[in-house]
Amino acid sequence: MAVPTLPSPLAIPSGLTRDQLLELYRWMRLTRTLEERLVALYRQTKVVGGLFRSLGQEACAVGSAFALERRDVLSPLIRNLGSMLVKGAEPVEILRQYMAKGDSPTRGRELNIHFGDVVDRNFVGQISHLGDMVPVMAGVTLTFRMRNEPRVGLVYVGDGATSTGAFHEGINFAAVQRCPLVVVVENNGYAYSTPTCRQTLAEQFIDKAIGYGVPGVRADGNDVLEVYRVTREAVDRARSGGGVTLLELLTYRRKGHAEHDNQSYVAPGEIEHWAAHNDPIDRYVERLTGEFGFDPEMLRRTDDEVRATVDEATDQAEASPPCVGPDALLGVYADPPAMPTLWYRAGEGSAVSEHERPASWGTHDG
Amino acid sequence: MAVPTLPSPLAIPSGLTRDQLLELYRWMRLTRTLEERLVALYRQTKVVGGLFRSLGQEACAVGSAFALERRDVLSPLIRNLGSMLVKGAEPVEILRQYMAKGDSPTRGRELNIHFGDVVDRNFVGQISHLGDMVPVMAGVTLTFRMRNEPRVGLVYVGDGATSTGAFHEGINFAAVQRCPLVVVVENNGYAYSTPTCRQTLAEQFIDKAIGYGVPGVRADGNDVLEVYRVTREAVDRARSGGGVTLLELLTYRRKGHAEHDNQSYVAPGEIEHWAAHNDPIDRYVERLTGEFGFDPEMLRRTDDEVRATVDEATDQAEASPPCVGPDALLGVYADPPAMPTLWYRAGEGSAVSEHERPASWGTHDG
Amino acid sequence: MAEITFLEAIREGLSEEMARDPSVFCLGEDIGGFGGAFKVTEGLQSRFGEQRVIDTPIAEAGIIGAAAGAAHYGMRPVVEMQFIDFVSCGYDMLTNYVATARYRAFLPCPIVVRGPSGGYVRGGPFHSQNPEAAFLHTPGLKIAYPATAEDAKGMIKAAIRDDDPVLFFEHKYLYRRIKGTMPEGDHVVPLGKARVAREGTHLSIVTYAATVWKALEAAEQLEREDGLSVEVIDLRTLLPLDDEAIVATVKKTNRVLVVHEDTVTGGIAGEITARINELCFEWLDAPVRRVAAHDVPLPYAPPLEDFVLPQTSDIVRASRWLAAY
Amino acid sequence: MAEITFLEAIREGLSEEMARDPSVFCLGEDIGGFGGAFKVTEGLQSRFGEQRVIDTPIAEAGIIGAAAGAAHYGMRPVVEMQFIDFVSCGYDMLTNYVATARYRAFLPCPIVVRGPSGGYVRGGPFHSQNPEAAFLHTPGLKIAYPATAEDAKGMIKAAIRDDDPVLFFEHKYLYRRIKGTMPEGDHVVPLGKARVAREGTHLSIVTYAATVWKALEAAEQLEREDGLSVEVIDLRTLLPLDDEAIVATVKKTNRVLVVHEDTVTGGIAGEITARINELCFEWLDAPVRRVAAHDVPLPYAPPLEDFVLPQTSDIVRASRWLAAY
Ligand SMILES: Cc1ncc(C[n+]2csc(CCOP(=O)(O)OP(=O)(O)O)c2C)c(N)n1
Ligand SMILES: Cc1ncc(C[n+]2csc(CCOP(=O)(O)OP(=O)(O)O)c2C)c(N)n1
Ligand SMILES: [Mg+2]
Ligand SMILES: [Mg+2]
Repeated sequence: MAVPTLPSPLAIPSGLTRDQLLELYRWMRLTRTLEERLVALYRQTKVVGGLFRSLGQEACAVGSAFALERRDVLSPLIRNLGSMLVKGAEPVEILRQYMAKGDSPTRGRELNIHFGDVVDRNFVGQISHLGDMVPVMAGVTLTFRMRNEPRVGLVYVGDGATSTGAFHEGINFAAVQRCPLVVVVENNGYAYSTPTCRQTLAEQFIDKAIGYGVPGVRADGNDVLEVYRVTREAVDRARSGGGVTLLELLTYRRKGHAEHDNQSYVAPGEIEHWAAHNDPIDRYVERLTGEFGFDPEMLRRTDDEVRATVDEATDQAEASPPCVGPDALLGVYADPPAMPTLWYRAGEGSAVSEHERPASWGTHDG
Repeated sequence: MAVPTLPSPLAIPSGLTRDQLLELYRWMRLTRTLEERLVALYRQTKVVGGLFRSLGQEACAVGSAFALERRDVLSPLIRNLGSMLVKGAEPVEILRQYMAKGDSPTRGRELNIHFGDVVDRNFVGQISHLGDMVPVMAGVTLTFRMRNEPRVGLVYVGDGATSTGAFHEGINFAAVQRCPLVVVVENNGYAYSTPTCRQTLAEQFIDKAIGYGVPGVRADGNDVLEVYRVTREAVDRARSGGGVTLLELLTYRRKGHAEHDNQSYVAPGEIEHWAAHNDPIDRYVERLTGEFGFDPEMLRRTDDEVRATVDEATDQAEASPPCVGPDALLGVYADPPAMPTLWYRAGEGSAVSEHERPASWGTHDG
Repeated sequence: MAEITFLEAIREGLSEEMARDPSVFCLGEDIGGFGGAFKVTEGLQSRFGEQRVIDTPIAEAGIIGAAAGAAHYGMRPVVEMQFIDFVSCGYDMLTNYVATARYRAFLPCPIVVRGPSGGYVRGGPFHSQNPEAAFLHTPGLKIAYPATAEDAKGMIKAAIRDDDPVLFFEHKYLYRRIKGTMPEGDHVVPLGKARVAREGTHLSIVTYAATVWKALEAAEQLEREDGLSVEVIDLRTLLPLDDEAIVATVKKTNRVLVVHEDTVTGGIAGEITARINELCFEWLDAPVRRVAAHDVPLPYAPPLEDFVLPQTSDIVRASRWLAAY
Repeated sequence: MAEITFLEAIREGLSEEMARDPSVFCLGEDIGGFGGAFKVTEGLQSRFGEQRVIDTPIAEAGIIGAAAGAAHYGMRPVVEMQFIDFVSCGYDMLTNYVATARYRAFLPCPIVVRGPSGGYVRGGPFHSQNPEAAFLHTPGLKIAYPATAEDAKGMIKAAIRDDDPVLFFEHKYLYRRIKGTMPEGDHVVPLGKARVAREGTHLSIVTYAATVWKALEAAEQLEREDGLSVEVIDLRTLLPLDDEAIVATVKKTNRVLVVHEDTVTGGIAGEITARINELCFEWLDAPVRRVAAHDVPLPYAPPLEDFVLPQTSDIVRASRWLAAY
């Protein structure tokens, strides 16, 4: 095996360290391995509900989230499992969510990766209604601007979600209020079965930037270092008072909208082409082992660690307890903390009164 | 008085005839005179509800609507009284609406100029919720495209209304569906008290056009001939399959949002400046009597005719009958044609059953 | 004739109406070549062409508004919400523009807004909703919510032919679980008429959609185990409500249980209770009682969803209480 | 202390809360220097600065969503709808994102969405609405609708301090017509508690907002002309409803008239009737009856609006019917 040549530090872009280069690899690998594990569990019918993949889009999620600090706030979508991992989400949390476990982050109320943590790790639980997270993140970052906190926010929208009124109202509000917000359009070519040409007549999504009076930057979404670079620039601009940036990351959705979708609407060979010639992990491995002189052995070791991590998380998640029916009545409001059981259920295992509302359940004071 | 020099036909822009030049003047004058009459009636408390002026914006409304044919569909807003007149709305209809008369176009259900006629004159009754007419007009024009009818639509939005999700969803839908629709942003500097700089960070509203993949054209909204020219171009493009155009007409709202608004938020002198130096009618009169050699006498005669028309319409409207309570229960649905009177009103002048639903009340067949 | 599913029945209704009337067309997200998230419109685009089965951008307010505009000019658009949960994005357009069009401006607005609704499918809070009650106090709208395959076909056809806007709810739990044999010929089920799903004499269960089937299950169990004769009324149309049918069953059994899947607070059962109160209070031998979902957003984990939603056993318990009253 | 109007009372409540708690801020259309379409926020920007009284673009979903985001990070935003009719544009954001935030993701979301509502002002179909019923089946929201100046101040303060999202309806007919003298000190009126607006023994009128005043008018007339003693309950909060207060008055008078300005079909009276049925059916000497608006979009012409909306004379007639039952 060729002796790796020590690269000159200059050769590493965006001032990243070698450890960070490896970290980026690890996050992408973890994303893919974890999703593959979810597929296995899905086939074993251990996953409740649909399974959403980000295969081939890992660089968008990982590279962009990597440009944020812990205090910064991320608003992920269904293709951004990788972003959540970078932001501190634990594999076991993801697995428990997908398996609807009683100790999952949402206690079984919400599905898949619809969960968040605004107290410590700073990512916000998404809802299904596309576009809605943009106004919400405008408000999060408005707060930082009002309180002069050097924190920024990053929100993703898909190519399809750009057609929603909520996206428009949110980015316009953020722009005019000069909120420290990065809006990332993750353009993966499809909205469910709908190709981008049926979603907009614009040639590129950054053409929308000028209409909001904000800078627009387009980048190769399958080049994790490029994604990091452009996002980092936008994040720095936001942090220094430069307001909103619209980023467009070009990538490709290699799996169906969800696991059940057979992608009948995709031109033959298209998926295979991207898999063979434009896989974000393959491309990054090439650069790591080539240009940056990483020992392939090192990457293999990382792969093994990742697999071990996922194995362990899987065992933990499988051992997790299921949800308990009456818990469903807790925490709709801070006050009252629980809803009463309906009259005809009297004495039918309604143990609501026994439950305490955990202090963490969405009150400011803790 | 200087003898007018006969102009060479070439001197008349956009292939307009001299009669049409005069017509444009007449529509602007009629708009202003009619609104002034409404102010008088408002002060006499004969107007029910608020009064909305288009003083200083008459060229936008008249010049753009003048580019449409009778078969084309117009969607006016509150500043587009002039457009409605051009499209065939009668002064007496406007007056009856404002006075909530029983024979007003909406039979007293809706206020001011919120009325339409899709059977013959082809303008659509607006609702208050800003932005909503854009998707509606996308659908109207989608129909023309589907049926291969050479008809186009024109919809207005204010500078403020461009911030709504409905505007975004509607223009994007129309663009991607290549609907024959002209979207006019009538930029009069304010949305109620909010200046444009608080509405968007974009430098101009046509900067939004590229984001929808459609042509954007900006024009002096107080030059009626220029408004006609750019609108006519957009209309021709739409009619010949060229799809959506976004027009921005620059003008200024010289009166408050409604008659009650004292415009405390306007910089001193701003209104006076526009009134003195950029009144669309004054500017047009100058060109008519100058460049186009119209005899001022002729214009004065037109003014007199207009005043006579408005006087007559006012007498008619004042003589119109008021609304009759029980009519309120008619025509919510085609079937049933009337809602029953509530139980405690039994025998309290509910004459609903006596009423027939006029065939014209919103059924295709008539 | 062969049995077809609830879902196929809707597709059959759509395609018959599109064949019958060239002004009928469909628009929605992914409804074209893909045939929609649940495949309700599968095959329609290849049969009727891209002009009449239109894939739209993700913009519920936009496409509902566009449908209204087309309807003003002689078309009869059928809009699909990928999940009915997303109709909330078109709430303004529906309640303010569409519902008032005829009344305020004499504009014809014959549109149908349809989509998969309802829970019992582990869909979580945003893919399981029953938003019907939110439109109940909107004069100008009609609301249809069929429970059988026969009604699904007959009512979608009636909805399309109706001269006013109709919200058409399709319970996704029923899509493939419920089958029926379609009557021959032009099978149209008029809106506004309820259906006696089961005759009975001791008490009445007034309900609609998926819980019709749970009510029938409960009725059988009550007959078997308690010798109770339970009448089940399937409302079918929620706006306008069929007062006659409601009053008839109350006068017959004098005991009423209203059952629905929506939350108990603010659900349609309140309106029904008020009407019974007004129209036949004297005939009541017991209070009208409600069986419905608990007042929480619908959670996703099976034990939670099962606990929140009304189950057959709940209807049985409530019926016993009512019969013994 | 001097009397102030209903509108001034709200302004006083807002400005006291902004002074007390730096996390409280206002956002909405034209609320800054202009002070809002009805001048509710007049003077607040000059007192608290542009950072805390923010003029927004015209984007109801956008500003409600932004308020939610700010609330997640420790703020207590108060959003003004220029007219409450425009809250329909934020319906998705409110019912799906805001209302479920705590339940689905343990996100704190203490926001207030307030604005002028209601008719009797010749505002027509889009400036007179009472959309409260559309939010009644949305667990996670609270709905406040005061009728007196004292409550307007005390309840806006309670709404701002509440840890959950509150819809706060301000009836524009009351803005300048109703006056009150504010109690000294930190005057907070807890949400969820109804008020006995008038004691009575023969029958009860359960109502809220503007019709509280019509009910009181009717009660006086009925006392004068018929010697009837009518109790009037002002619900004040519609979600959660004060069942105790409702049951108490039913048990006291045994006859109930529910009055509201919203349309009869789908209005909140249905829910109230159902609860009375469930909680104190045995105490009813007569059916619960409703006086409300006719089921049409609210027309603008005075004779039409007057005919559609419930009037004092309607309440009088209905009360006589109920008393004679
Ligand atoms: C308002 C709304 N309408 C419809 C849907 C249904 N839906 C879920 S995902 C999806 C496609 C999203 O495409 P895109 O925004 O490109 O994101 P991607 O899945 O490609 O990452 C649709 C239509 C939704 N979730 N929200
Ligand atoms: C969705 C919506 N939000 C708020 C309003 C209240 N409103 C009526 S007119 C207006 C300002 C409109 O400004 P612009 O669009 O510039 O039109 P202009 O009055 O200047 O012609 C506002 C905020 C409304 N009608 N609709
Ligand atoms: Mg996509
Ligand atoms: Mg303007």
